[in-house]
Amino acid sequence: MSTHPTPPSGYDVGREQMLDFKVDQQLLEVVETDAKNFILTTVDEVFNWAKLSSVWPVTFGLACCAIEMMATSATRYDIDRFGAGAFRATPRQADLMIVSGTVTAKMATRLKLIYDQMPEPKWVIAMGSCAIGGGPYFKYGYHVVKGVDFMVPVDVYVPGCPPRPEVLLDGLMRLQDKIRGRKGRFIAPKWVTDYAKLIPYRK
Amino acid sequence: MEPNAIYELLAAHLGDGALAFTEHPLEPWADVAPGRVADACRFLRDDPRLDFNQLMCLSGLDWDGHDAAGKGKSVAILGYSDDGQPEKSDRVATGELGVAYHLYSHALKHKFTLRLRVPRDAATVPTVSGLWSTAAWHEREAWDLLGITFAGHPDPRRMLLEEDWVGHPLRKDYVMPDLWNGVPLQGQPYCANPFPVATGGPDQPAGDKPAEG
Amino acid sequence: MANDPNVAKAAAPKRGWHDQDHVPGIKSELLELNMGPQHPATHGVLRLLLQTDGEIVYKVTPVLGYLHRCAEKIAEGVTYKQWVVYTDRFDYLAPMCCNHAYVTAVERLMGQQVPERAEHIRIAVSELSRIASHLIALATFGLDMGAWTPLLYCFREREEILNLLERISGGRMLYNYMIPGGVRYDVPNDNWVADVLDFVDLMEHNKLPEYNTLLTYNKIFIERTADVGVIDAKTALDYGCTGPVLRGSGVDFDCRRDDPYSLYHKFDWQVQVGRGEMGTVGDCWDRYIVRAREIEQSCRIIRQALQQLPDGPYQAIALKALVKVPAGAAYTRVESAKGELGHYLIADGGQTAFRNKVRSPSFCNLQVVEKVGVGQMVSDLVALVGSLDIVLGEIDR
Amino acid sequence: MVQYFADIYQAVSSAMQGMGITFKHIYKKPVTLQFPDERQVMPERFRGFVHNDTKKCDACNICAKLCPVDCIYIETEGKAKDRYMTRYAIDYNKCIWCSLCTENCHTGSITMSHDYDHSVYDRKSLVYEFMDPREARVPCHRQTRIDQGWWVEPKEEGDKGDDA
Repeated sequence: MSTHPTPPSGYDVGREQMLDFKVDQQLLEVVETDAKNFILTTVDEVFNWAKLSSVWPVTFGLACCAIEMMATSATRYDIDRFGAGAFRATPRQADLMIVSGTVTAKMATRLKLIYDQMPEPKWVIAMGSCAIGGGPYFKYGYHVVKGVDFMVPVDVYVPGCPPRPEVLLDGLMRLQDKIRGRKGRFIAPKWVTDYAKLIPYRK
Repeated sequence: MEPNAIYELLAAHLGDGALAFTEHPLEPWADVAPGRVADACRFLRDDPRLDFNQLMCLSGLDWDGHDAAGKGKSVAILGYSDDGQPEKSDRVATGELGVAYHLYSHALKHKFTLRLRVPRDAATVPTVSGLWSTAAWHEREAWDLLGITFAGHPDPRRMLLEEDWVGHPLRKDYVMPDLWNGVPLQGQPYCANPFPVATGGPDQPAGDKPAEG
Repeated sequence: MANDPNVAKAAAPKRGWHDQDHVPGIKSELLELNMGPQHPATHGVLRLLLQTDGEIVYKVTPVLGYLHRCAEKIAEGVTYKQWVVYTDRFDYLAPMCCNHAYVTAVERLMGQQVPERAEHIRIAVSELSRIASHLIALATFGLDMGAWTPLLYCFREREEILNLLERISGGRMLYNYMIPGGVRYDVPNDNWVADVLDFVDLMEHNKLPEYNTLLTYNKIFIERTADVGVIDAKTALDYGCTGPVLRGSGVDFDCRRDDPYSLYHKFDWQVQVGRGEMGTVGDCWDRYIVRAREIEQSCRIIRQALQQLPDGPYQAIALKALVKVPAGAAYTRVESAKGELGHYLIADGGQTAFRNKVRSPSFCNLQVVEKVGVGQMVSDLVALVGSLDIVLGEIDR
Repeated sequence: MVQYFADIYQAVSSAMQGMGITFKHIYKKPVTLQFPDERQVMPERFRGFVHNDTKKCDACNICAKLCPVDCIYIETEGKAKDRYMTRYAIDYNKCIWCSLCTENCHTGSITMSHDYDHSVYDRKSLVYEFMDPREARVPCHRQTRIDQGWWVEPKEEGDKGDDA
């Protein structure tokens, strides 16, 4: 336990306790990459702020998770609050690809094509077990790609089958953290401490 | 109309093409010769006493490992192992292939089941897509997944998989692919233990530092 | 039907630009057009290969398999109880109906009696699921026709249904709620039944009129859908269409009534049939209105099922890890939200199915575009595909 | 001509009726959940991440066998009375939150928690380890568990299926 460095302030302590000893290594790097040129940093910050506030996803619904993606963009969860509600039908105008659902062998080549058409900078969210690692189709899925990161680089993994819309929003916020330059601004919402008390196994 | 009465009409029409009728409390079925199934279906559809105007379902079957009595264990199919690699086996399936037709009549509200068996190496069945258009896609799927050829089919391509896919996946001896057309299909093992336990015995402290990852 | 304008419309390609008789000396080529697999109006990863002549569709070839998830192969590898989770993923808009279909098939082979209370709960949740599915159908059909607002309203009600189903099953969208011999959990104690009844009342009396004002009787919507994509009864039967597509074509058939399973015969409800109010029988508007009216009927069924909810066990057998099915084969069909969902289940006495062929309704319903889509405008083809209400999870399986 | 203007009138008026519905909703309570600040209260049966209390678990392997996707990894060492659990991991790359594993757990150690939103940057961190073999050695044999004070009374029969 003592081998791990101290987690950044505001890091989700509840998660830490649940995992018991695992620290998200990427988040530790976040703290370390903070030394940069002042002017460039400021300009970068403005650009990054602009990028993260208007992430436009491409409509790339594949399977069950696509319905949850629709639900996220619909009334109750309203992804527009995060500036990511402009679902573009063409990859040329989009900079985020939410791979929502099972990627099959037949679809994977098309997925690569669509990803290649997106302009830089571009990000990918793998939504749901199937897109992360094959999910339920791991063992007998002769036609299923076991993880979309075989095909395209993935930035954020959103676990769930399907993930609730909240989890997708959470993944989007993680992506925004990442776009922000990983400056350790990983501010846990105020519910973390309140909510952690409600979780049964922590009583 | 009861299934055995239907079978009597069918047998009278087909002659030696009708092989057997099996009573089963859930679903009785009739076996027909593979070459005569289009004839049988045309009779079942066009005869006013039968009037089967809907083909509910057309299923391709692989009877490998299933003995004639309907009992007995089927063979275990191959998949991907935990580390994501396809499991290998040198077993070669030998059983017959088959097709089952489930018919329904909207007017007379009765059902009937036809089955046939074809040898594995010469699986050719006449098409019924000219009788019910819905059969066209079901037959394409049966060709795709089981490799049953339907003679006279208007569009004999694969249905779900790509044209250059190798093998017919629903056959019992199908070996999972690891690569298709540049797309990797094997999985990655994610289960590496971050805390490898030293095998020295219970008293020795296991693993001083955790493995990375 | 001979004098019908739609029949003349269906013959339209003969008058296209490529026809030399029409404009002498000028001959144009057919345009190959790909619609999908990534297209906002194809409801998933369907790919339609079109040959168009200008705006007129000359040939439609659906290309499937972009979501082929090998479920039938998996059925031969996992146990009967484990495969229930894969049925959820067929028709992910109405997973309860798919659960119901599969457990009905397994129970029929096992000869398993199901307690009455379990059947009532099953019917209630299946019908809730059906409403949720039809709401998506209305929403996305509106979206295809250019109406964005109904989607927001329909999703609002769908979230309510998902919350109710989450309270009883634990899952928000894919439930894994039914098991062979009953349901996994009893009705929760926290006033669930009353909440469902409240929701059903609200749905029937408040929300459906709202949708009708927003979409159903909107003149623009009617113009886009009436007399478009007419599937006559003969074609529908020939192509094996079932569910709202068949009933929209005027065929009075519903598995719940005509091939009874579960306890649907106990309840008082009506099969809705397209009547051609806005145009021809079997056009897109008819299929739409059949779904809208089925929501109403589902509300009636839910109300009766829950008001007459009997006491008793909710499982016939205790939750055993392994379900063994005696050898046998049977084709069992139920009416899912999209139509007749059949399982041809062959058991060999072991723990896994020998073969499980799934006859999915969308698979058969979609095939009809090969015939009906010909001669339509491209925009009308979108209306046709939208009104068929396909879901790719069960087409490709 | 009359029909032409009638069509226009009907189209506009039906669009106006639709707008009326929308205007009515201006003064209604919004349905949007302001997610990060405001969270839905989950029902009792809600299935979040699986949690295994390794203090109760005796590595009987039933959950791993029931899992339709084989996402539970249990490793043990030793035999009979000296059998110790060295690893309990769940691979959320595969898990589908179906709750089949919690159904037949005879010690009641594996439960579905109400925790559900943990997106990660690296999928290796989706393999959740539930125990650290360096901390404590968890015995599996019943008598050893009782002797070393690990024993927890199993769940009541009536509880099964009601809490997930």
